[in-house]
Amino acid sequence: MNYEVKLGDRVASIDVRADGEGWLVSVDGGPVRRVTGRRQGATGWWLDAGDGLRRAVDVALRGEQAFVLDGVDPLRGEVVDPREHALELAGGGGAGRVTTQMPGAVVRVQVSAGDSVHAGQVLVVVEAMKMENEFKAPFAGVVASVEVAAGQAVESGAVLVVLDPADA
Amino acid sequence: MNYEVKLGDRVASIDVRADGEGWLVSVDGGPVRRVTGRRQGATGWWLDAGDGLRRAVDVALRGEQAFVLDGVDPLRGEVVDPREHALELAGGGGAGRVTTQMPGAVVRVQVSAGDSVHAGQVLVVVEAMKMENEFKAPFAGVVASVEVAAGQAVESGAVLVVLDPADA
Amino acid sequence: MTNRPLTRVLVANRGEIAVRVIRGCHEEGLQAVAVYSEADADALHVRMADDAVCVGPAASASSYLVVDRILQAALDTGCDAVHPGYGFLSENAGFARRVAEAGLVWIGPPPAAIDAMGSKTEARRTLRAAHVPVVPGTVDPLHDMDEARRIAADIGFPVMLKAAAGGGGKGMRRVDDPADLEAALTAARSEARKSFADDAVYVEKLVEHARHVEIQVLADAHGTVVHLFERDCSIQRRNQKVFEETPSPVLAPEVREAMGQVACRAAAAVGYVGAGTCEFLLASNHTDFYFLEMNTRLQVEHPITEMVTGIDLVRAQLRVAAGEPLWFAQGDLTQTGHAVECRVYAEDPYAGFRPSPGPLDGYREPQGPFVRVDGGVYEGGEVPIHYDPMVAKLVVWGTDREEALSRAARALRDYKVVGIPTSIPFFLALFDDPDFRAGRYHTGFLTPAWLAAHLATPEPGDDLPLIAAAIARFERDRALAGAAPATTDASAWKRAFRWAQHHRRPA
Amino acid sequence: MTNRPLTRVLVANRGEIAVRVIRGCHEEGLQAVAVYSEADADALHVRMADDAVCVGPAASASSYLVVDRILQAALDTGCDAVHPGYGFLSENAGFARRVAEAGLVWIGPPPAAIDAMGSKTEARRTLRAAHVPVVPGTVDPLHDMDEARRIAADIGFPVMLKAAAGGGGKGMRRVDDPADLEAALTAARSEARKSFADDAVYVEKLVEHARHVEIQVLADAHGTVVHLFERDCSIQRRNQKVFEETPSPVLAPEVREAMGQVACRAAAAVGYVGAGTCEFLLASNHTDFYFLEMNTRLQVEHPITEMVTGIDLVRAQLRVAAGEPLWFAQGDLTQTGHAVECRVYAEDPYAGFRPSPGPLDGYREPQGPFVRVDGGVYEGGEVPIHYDPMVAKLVVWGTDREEALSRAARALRDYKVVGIPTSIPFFLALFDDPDFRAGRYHTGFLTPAWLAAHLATPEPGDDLPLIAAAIARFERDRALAGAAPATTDASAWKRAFRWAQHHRRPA
Repeated sequence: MNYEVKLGDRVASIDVRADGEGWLVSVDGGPVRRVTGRRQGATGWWLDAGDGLRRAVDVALRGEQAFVLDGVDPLRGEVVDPREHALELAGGGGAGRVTTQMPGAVVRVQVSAGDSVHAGQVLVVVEAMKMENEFKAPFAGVVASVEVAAGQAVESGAVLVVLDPADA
Repeated sequence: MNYEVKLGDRVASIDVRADGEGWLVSVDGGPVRRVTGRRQGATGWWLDAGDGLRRAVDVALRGEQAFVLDGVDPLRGEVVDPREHALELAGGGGAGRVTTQMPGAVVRVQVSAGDSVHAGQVLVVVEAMKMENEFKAPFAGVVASVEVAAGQAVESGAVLVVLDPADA
Repeated sequence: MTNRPLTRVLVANRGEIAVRVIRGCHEEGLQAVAVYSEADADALHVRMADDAVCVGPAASASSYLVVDRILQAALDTGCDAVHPGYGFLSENAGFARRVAEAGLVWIGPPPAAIDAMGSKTEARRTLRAAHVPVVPGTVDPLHDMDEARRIAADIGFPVMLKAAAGGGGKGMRRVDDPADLEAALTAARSEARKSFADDAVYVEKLVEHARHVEIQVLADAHGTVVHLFERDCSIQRRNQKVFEETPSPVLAPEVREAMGQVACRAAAAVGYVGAGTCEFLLASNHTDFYFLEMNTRLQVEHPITEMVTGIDLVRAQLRVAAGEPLWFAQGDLTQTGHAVECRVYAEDPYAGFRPSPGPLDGYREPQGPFVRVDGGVYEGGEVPIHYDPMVAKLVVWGTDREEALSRAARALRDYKVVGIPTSIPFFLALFDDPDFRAGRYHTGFLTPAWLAAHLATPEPGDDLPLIAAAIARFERDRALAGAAPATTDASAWKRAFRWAQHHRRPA
Repeated sequence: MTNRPLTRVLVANRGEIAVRVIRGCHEEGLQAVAVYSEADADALHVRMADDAVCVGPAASASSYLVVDRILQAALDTGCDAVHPGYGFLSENAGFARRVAEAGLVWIGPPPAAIDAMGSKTEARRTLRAAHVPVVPGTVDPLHDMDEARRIAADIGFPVMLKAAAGGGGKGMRRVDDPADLEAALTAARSEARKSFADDAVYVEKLVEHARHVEIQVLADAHGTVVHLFERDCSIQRRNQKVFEETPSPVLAPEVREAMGQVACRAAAAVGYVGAGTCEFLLASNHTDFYFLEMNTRLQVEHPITEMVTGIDLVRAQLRVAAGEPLWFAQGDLTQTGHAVECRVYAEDPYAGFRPSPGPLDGYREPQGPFVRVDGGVYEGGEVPIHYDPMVAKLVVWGTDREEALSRAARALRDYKVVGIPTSIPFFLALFDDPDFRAGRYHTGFLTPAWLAAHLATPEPGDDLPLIAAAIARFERDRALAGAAPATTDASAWKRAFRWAQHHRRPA
């Protein structure tokens, strides 16, 4: 299986195959390395990728989202199966979706479908834990759809607004 | 579903049906009571069976074996689906199997197939954590088969000896 | 006051403080009953209590703040006392009165003492009369410019003009120079009128580079008032305490002694009973201090006082509420070693401390010598969105400050919270700051610039985290596809295992 | 001895003590490398270390006890010191010498001191010369009946005859009456010859209803020896300590002082450096005491000493091993409050304490004020079959014994171990015994009769546990049949959730 893994600013294409009790792993088309290790408890892994590259890390996955705790560092990103992703793009979704990072309640919606917006323009304000969080346009474009209304409760990962890039 | 539940010396036939987010439960053919609650963490349950019968307990199941922690009391026993049990008996197994409670190493086997044994007679000795544990015949009978040999490592739940009751 | 032994306590709170109070009750041999909102049905305090009652939907205003429901829960479950924790109804004198009227014991100060400390103006008057130093300035609004000039000159510049009806920074003006006073007063009045429909403004001395130092007091119903020394709570982010320690790195013994006596006087002046905290501003000369307010309940950061005095403040509250006299005098109390508290919040330190509630896929608290975690969560549970995003308080003791900090750093590294970012990395950055390490800080220490300079979003140091994420995904895909994964519940279930019985009954 | 700063320590042990040592290393700013057997690949000490090396299969004799492999692991991972923990190689002078020969620092006493205390006869001689009281009797085997009569009369009946080559109770005879001495000596000799092919027998005073009280000592390489007071370890089951406390409920200050001085003398007599423990028998008059042996390593029950003195013994070991002088003198040390330790074992108290290793399906350690758990496991892990069945040590401090015990009882009730029975209920039964509560106990306190009378197998108090078991099974059956259960990993995976990014990159 091939996965596109993104953690922090680092992006890699990682190939994983089962190999007895371990795995054969290749990062960005590099040499295949044998990784041994095991799952420990709910989120723990102890992995040995050879050449002294071995230690305990914790991994939580939720959908395509990944949270890796390496020591005290929370590394966040995603693990994508490009085959699924290709299907999704073919379906037309995905490009400019602005999504929440946490559950909350929509306080204000500041744009409507069809509006032109500039990069950084506030689209929607969501309150969570007594704090207002502004969700801004990641790029200039046109609002394709608004998926929420003021007063509505939203789950983590909910799509708030879909944007079409200005230059698309 | 109907289950035969045994915890400590208590045995009950319990009927469970799903009911929305809860369950309808009848104990030993008694009145059907609505139970609400939820699983919490790996083994936790918080259950409210009405009439003030509500609290947190922890349940671990392994096969038919059950471990319930109620406060500090470890309650041990089993939850049996009688349908499975009927099948198993029809297959001829199960009756007089003497099994381990913990992983260990067989130190001595003191009987052979065909031996007559009296209730309480030591059949096999298993060492675990530097302690020898004697496994005794639960009733008088004849050894149908010996499933282990001295020196062998055994898993928890392993069958050591199968006994046919004397009066069978 | 007569003795009134308690048997069963309603804990009118949630989260770590509810858990803390339940523990105290159990140690005193009392039963504890939890209340919970629908959002907290799976919370740890519910699991730990002897009984638990749902008091409404997620919103606090519809559950934890509904006096009638809390009281009803106490009566329905046969409680004879109510412990309010902190926050929620803990400083609500009306609630305290309702508890008493229902025939229950209120584990807190007399309602009159809550009222006396709750009104800023009344408290200032009472405490001045008791010779408690308050920030120099006017108690009543300024009449005119002449009065403003006279008083400002008297207390010395810089001064702060404040809207009497104010809050949230509106109607406030800092004045450094007498020449600017008139313009500032006009502006403050105008802003106050616009914001609060009331242009009353008063003037106070501006205490610059102050530290926030507070004194824990404990009083019984028999007239004894003692203090349990100070806590330095100057490490704040946006006026919220995030780290506390005791002793304060800068308090001289004679200042500590004076501050403790003042706190006891303040408590006595309002007939205080129970545990309470007097907050002070400590000027940058580390000698002058001014009373700010008294918190008439248990404080979030009470554990560090427990660690250096050995006194369990919750058990003390329970005994005092039952009418027992304090079992120690001021002279019996000592401050031994050094204790620190790190408030571990579900907040992302790499994203402006944005709240990060959510599920705790993995969770393991640090342990070992002199490490204590007052938490309200467990592995597989979650930090709900609706409340204060606190995960737990990490409390660490050492023989001295250096030992406490090196131990706390170890404990922070031992602390595994998997699934949501927390403020844990922030504390490690704080501990690395030489000024902090030397105890040189004040309430303005944690500026946005400091945070930006000390918290760089972590990046993978090598390929292992990426490989781990890919392997975890690979194993999940395999498991969902029906292949046998290395370890899952299902495979464990299938493994034959028996630990209960020596042998099966003959069929 | 010159200073030799350490940077990276190999921890040559497993379980809770390996975790404890790793924590101490991290607090001192040192890295820690774990070793593990194949059976311990998932152990907590492996997860917590900075690096970990597998040293062989499950059997200790093929892994944790193989000197060459442990040394190789230390050298391969760039360690400059070895900490042996307790048990395994910790009192193996040969190993200590090999460590030093390999150019590594041995975190323990000089090998000669281990040897001197390891030989019972040599230790008795050395310590008598140092005026350390040992149990009255002969050092050398008895020559004949006349000598036996003379010495027995001298030390007073009852006496104990013991095989010089003995152990395990073989060749031991209690003699209450001089008239029985001859027959007993003949029988003991005969049994000793049969068991050990050596009929040498010696005679010792029988100290009846004795308590086991031990003194913690700490010595640096610069000649300073201090003691850190006593631990009372008299609550034993089959000669194994299960509960310890400090201070001892019966030790008068002058006896404590005398015992402490004797322990320091014993340590000095063998040139001791590091942490060690002198074990004593305390006679039933609570005044006479006799040296038993010195354990030349960290003791299992060291945490209770840490709780009352504030001294971190592991950090002290690390500093002493690096050549640093002790940073306190005898006069600086105080015993504050009371601490107890409950050894929580994977043993079934309702089945004769049969070992009950196995998986920890659910596991939550107690927390809160003055509660400490030194453990080596985690939820989802297991207690392996191959080693000591210890789950963790529960250590609790209180201002006095009563507070420590009430707090420990609370912590025991908070402690959730789900999947295997543990000794937790035993301690609650112990705490309920009025004699124990009054501190009236000796090493023979926990008789089989006591255990039988105080530990009745628990039965369900109502239907809820049975209903819970049935519902858990029902939900498992539903999940395996493919229906959506309320909470599983799989459903959590399917829930869309994102916390990482503010927005997705445009495709």
